[in-house]
Amino acid sequence: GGNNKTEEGTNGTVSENLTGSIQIDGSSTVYPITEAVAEEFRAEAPDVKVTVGVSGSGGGFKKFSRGEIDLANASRSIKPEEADAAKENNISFVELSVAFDGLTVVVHPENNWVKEITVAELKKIWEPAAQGKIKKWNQIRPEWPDKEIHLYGAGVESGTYDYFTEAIVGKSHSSRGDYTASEDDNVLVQGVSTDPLALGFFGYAYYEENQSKLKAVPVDDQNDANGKGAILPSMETVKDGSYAPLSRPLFIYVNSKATARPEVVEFVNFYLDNAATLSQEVGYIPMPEEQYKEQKAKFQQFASGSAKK
Amino acid sequence: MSKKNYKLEAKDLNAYYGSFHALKNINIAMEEKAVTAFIGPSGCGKSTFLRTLNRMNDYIEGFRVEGDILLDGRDIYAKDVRVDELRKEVGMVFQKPNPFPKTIFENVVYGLKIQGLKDKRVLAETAEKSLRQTALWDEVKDKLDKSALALSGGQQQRLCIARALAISPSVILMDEPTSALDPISTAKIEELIFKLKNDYTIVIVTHNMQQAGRVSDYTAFFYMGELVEFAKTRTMFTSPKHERTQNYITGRFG
Amino acid sequence: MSKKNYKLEAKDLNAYYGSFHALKNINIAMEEKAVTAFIGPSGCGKSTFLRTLNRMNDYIEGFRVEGDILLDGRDIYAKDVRVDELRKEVGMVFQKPNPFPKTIFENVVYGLKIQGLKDKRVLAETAEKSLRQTALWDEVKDKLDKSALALSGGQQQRLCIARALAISPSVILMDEPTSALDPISTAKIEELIFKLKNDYTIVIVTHNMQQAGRVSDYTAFFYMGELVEFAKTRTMFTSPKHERTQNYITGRFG
Amino acid sequence: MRVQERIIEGLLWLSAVITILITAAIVWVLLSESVRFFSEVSIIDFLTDKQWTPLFAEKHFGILPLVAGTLLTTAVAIAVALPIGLTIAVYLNEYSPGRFRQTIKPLLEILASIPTVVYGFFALTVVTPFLQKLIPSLAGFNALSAGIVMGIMIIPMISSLSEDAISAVPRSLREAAYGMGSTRLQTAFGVMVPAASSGIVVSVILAISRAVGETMIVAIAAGQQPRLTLDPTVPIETITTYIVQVSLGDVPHGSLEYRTIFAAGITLFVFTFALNNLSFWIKKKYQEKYD
Amino acid sequence: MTNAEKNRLKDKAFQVFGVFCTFIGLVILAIFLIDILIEGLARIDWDFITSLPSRRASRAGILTAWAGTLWILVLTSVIAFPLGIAAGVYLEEYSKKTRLANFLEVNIANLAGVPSIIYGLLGMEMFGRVMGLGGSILAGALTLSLLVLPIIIVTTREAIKAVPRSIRDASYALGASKWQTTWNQVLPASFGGILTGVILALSRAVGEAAPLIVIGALAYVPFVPTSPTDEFTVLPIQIFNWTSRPQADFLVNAAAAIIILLLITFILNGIAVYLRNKWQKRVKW
Ligand SMILES: Nc1ncnc2c1ncn2[C@@H]1O[C@H](COP(=O)(O)OP(=O)(O)OP(=O)(O)O)[C@@H](O)[C@H]1O
Ligand SMILES: Nc1ncnc2c1ncn2[C@@H]1O[C@H](COP(=O)(O)OP(=O)(O)OP(=O)(O)O)[C@@H](O)[C@H]1O
Ligand SMILES: [Mg+2]
Ligand SMILES: [Mg+2]
Ligand SMILES: O=P([O-])([O-])[O-]
Repeated sequence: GGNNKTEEGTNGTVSENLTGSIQIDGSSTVYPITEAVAEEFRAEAPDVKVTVGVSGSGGGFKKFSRGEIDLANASRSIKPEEADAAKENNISFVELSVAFDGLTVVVHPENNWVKEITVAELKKIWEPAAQGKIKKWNQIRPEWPDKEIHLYGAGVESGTYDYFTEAIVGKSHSSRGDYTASEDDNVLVQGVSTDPLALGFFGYAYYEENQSKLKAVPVDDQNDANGKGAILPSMETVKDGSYAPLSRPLFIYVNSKATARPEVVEFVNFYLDNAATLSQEVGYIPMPEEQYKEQKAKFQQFASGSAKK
Repeated sequence: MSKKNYKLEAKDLNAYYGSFHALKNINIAMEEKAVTAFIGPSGCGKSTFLRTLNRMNDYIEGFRVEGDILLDGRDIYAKDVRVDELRKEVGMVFQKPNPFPKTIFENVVYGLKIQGLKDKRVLAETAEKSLRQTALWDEVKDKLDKSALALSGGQQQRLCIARALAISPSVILMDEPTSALDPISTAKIEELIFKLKNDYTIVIVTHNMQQAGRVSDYTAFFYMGELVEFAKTRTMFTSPKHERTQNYITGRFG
Repeated sequence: MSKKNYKLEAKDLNAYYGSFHALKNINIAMEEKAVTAFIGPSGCGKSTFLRTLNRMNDYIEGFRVEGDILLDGRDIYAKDVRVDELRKEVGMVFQKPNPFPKTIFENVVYGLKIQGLKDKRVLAETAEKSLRQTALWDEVKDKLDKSALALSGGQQQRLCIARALAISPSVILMDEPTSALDPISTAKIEELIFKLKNDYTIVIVTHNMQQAGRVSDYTAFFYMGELVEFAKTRTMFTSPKHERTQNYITGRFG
Repeated sequence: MRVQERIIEGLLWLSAVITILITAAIVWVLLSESVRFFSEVSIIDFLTDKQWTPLFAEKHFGILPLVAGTLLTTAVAIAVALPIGLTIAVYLNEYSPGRFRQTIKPLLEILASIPTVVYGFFALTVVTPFLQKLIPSLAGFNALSAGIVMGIMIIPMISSLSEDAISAVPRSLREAAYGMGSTRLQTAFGVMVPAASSGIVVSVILAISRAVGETMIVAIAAGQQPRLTLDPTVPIETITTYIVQVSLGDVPHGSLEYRTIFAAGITLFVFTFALNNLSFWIKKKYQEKYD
Repeated sequence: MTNAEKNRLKDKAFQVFGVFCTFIGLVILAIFLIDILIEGLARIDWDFITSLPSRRASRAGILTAWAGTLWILVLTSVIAFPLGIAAGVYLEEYSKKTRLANFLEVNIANLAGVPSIIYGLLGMEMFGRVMGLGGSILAGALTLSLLVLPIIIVTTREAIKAVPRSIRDASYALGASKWQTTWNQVLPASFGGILTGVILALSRAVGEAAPLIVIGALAYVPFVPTSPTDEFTVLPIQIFNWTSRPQADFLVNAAAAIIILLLITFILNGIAVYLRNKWQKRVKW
């Protein structure tokens, strides 16, 4: 039952007699973390009804800026037009990062030629100009075989896609269109794991769970400040920032009006206290300890600030 | 005006199925408590006319009536006439047996039930009475709660007649009511018609010249949508005015 | 064995609808190129028996036959008999008109078409011939391509007869074929039956005693699922053996 | 009594009119957004451009690839479901014993009630690998698998509703056909099916509508690559896939990109409208009336 | 070979083909079911059915999901069936063949073709925003009602159409009003067909995920809804959510939830089939 405390126990104390309800919606990427937090929070404050929806970061922000929800899960930062919409409704907010997601470049396990790949090569593959032109492996590196390359990637509308294009091509939402896209990362896992000529990318958790069917490719950003040479994604390399540029932060957004309610404040604090353990548990990479402290301070300030208003 | 007490009158009646002119300028007056038979070759409009008498053709798309039909002097196609009440007044029995897919009992008492009658005893009594009138009681009394569809064609038709009688209308229209019946049942129905005309006005379509001769007081002969001749049955059968009637009655037609 | 050339014979025939025993130990032999009429009160099993003669009851769930029916000496319920061929041999006309929802022409030539006949001229000739035989040609010749459902009841039934004749079977079963017809068409059909029996064996169910008398050579009287009497029509109508037959024929039944 | 009749008729009328209100609401929702869309994108481009890349850097707003994808999966689905469904309907009605029919029909109806998410994964993980053995060049995401599975899903729509329509044909017609020496096949296709044609057409309309509007199966198994092709072995994208993709995804609401789903939606609407009117016309023209 | 032999051969061939077609559907169904049973059956226990959702596959349950599904089903039935059947009856029995009727008819056929996701958009705007129902059960049920309405209307009409004219004639001739004829004769006689439509409509509603996602049905609801204004989740969304998780254990959960979802459909279908057969037996002509 959900009332049991977890074996590891949770951090922070919550007043037992809290009531009320908290509505959360948004990113599917962030959902598992928030779900885990909500589940644990329920053990602490059983009378607070926390609900979590999945309507994508965009869908979440839409509801958020209308004031329909208290917290928005997001796998990207809010866009100016979304922020404007919130302002129109007299909603101010705070962005809190809660964990990292490492985008992983993968190939089929039988692929024995790709040992590593550079950001420049990834750009060559994925940029809009590649459309209809880069079709063979040896067009990327001459020593790679003269075989077709089959591309798999996140759906164009996902935060994952946004982030990947931003990081690799240099411009958000800018890539070739002739690849197999799916919103559902399991579908991509399925695609890559059955196609020896595949190259794809998706969230780290999906790679981690399917390591036997996939092969991750170390990525070299040719910037020694972030660690030398090509680096494989892992808990450590993402956490310490050496797996660059393909690790991205995940966020929750808190509505100013909601911070007037003690249960929301308690929940957000609880979230930041436990995000490290819980995010790892569901397949994401926690941020360093001090960053959580920073986020907590940021929230405290925001909450007291909006309380004064 | 007419001195006699006419139950049903048609005045300059024309009927159309879309553009097909099915009844042409019919003028007829049917006496109360008498049996009027409609005869004529297939397709001449007998059924059509019969069905205008209780407005059953209202539901056929494209069907249109001109002229008047008077029941007790009141136009049944007038605006303020309620078809459902008209039909309680003017009952009908059809050419093909059409029992409801319900029990025999439910079939007979249907007309009463929709009038709101609920008293079980009255319903049962009426059912028995109507079934006896149609000589069906002995055959079905043990299976009143069985489906009416399991009966044979003849039994079904008699059930339909019983069903019409149960609401005791003042006029009964019958469209070849015995064409699916054996002579015994037919004889019983004819007998019944004889009895009923003491209280009811009956209009019957029949192909059976003998039957028309036996049961009817008046006979109307239709041909191609026209009323060729209308007279006392005896008169018509013995000395028809028109040659066509004569030919038809004696079977020398065509 | 029988010296005569019997076209159709039933031997110790019993038929059941589920547990209902509809035909009881029927033994009858029908002569070739003769008309046999089945008479009897409603529900006595005439239709049931007629329909076992071309196995039309095969499709009724729970229906079961015991005993033999021989067509030209061969059991029609034998394993190697093909129902479709049997039915081409033994044509049928039903009690209620049942034209296909197709054109008049398509109705008449249906039987030929399903046999694979495609020659337009032959089809047209056969259609005309059959429609003439049923006295329908003049009425429908201008609307052969119109839907058969727009015809009146009587016209529909005649069309069904024409349809059955078009495949020239050797036996024709008719279940009250004229009960929906006017006297003129009836007379024509009776005439036709008269002509046809030179070439065909005809079995007809009828409620009309006069008709049985007029058209049939032999008459079989059924009562409650039993064959009470079977004899030359003249014999049966003048000196029936059984009192029941006598009562039925004279209408003193019940 | 009369008042009561009036009230009942009024209520019934109202229920019927509600369907118009729903349509009005749908059209309103679709129109209000797509009007703004078409103020930015020319309708000519929308209808003639052969590329659909509204979410990419180089934007093209040609709906044709999505329409082609939709037609392709629907065609495959109907090619599977119509012959099988109609055969089942005829078989159950004309050949099989009544008790068999009574068990088989509901069993088949289960096929229509399996959640489409499940079908999608079935198409992707079972059907596609199987077909790849037969057609080695078959892509991992393709219109063929999705269409076939969708076809299987809509079989019961056609088989059940057509069977109902056929069994509603009066028994006397069947008897007439058998009485003429028809085989069961001839009875079925010469008499019963034509007599039931209006019901059968309705069942097929419903099936096509379902196929055109089906989302999860195609979204999972047919790919998400708008492509103007009639080749069922490569990844494509349907209109519905596009809509669900965007509405589940990350596009900021109120943007031009977001409005594309309404433009796509209204296309789908117009498309089904035309289709339905066509079948309606066919039905009117060939419907046979019997009593 | 004679024509007759050819015809018989064709007849036989079709019979074989008919058996083949009938069983191909069933075989695929069997493959589905066996596949899912193998995967999910072991996961189903009392805890699975009575537990709240969780991040741990082994602890996650479907209590709120099936409760939400039942709520949605009941409310959708209550809203859509009377409305759909009433509209079908009006169109078939009452409306004259006017332009309005024609328009309505085409309109309904069109509604049947509108993809569910568009109903989701409509529901979100109309019920969620304008009526202020948000992501409540009521909003979900209203949305699904609109979705299944055309199916019910179309099948109701077809079923009513199959009732012979002569039955109506008989009733009218006994003085029955239009409504009495409809209520006492037409509806009972067509009930079997109407139920078939309802079965298809229900099974459609129970498997829908997309429109509910759009109107904002949730994935994580840690309480059982107690009123139509509560927020909710349903089994298909739970399944969809679980199948998109990286951890393979959740796929087992998804399979188990599918079994439960199918079970609910089977029970519903079973009731409807039972009723249908009962009616069909009584109504035969
Ligand atoms: N619903 C209809 N639509 C169009 N024409 C019709 C309709 N019903 C009957 N008719 C036509 O109207 C004419 C008269 O038909 P009606 O049924 O009144 O004839 P009838 O005298 O009763 O014939 P029968 O003795 O065969 O029953 C016929 O020519 C028939 O074809
Ligand atoms: N399908 C059926 N199922 C059960 N019983 C039936 C069925 N058809 C007929 N019967 C019964 O079998 C008996 C004989 O019916 P059949 O139709 O042969 O009578 P019939 O002599 O032709 O009567 P009619 O002159 O009224 O047509 C009747 O009692 C009838 O109720
Ligand atoms: Mg008539
Ligand atoms: Mg009979
Ligand atoms: O659901 P998203 O994380 O892709 O916005």
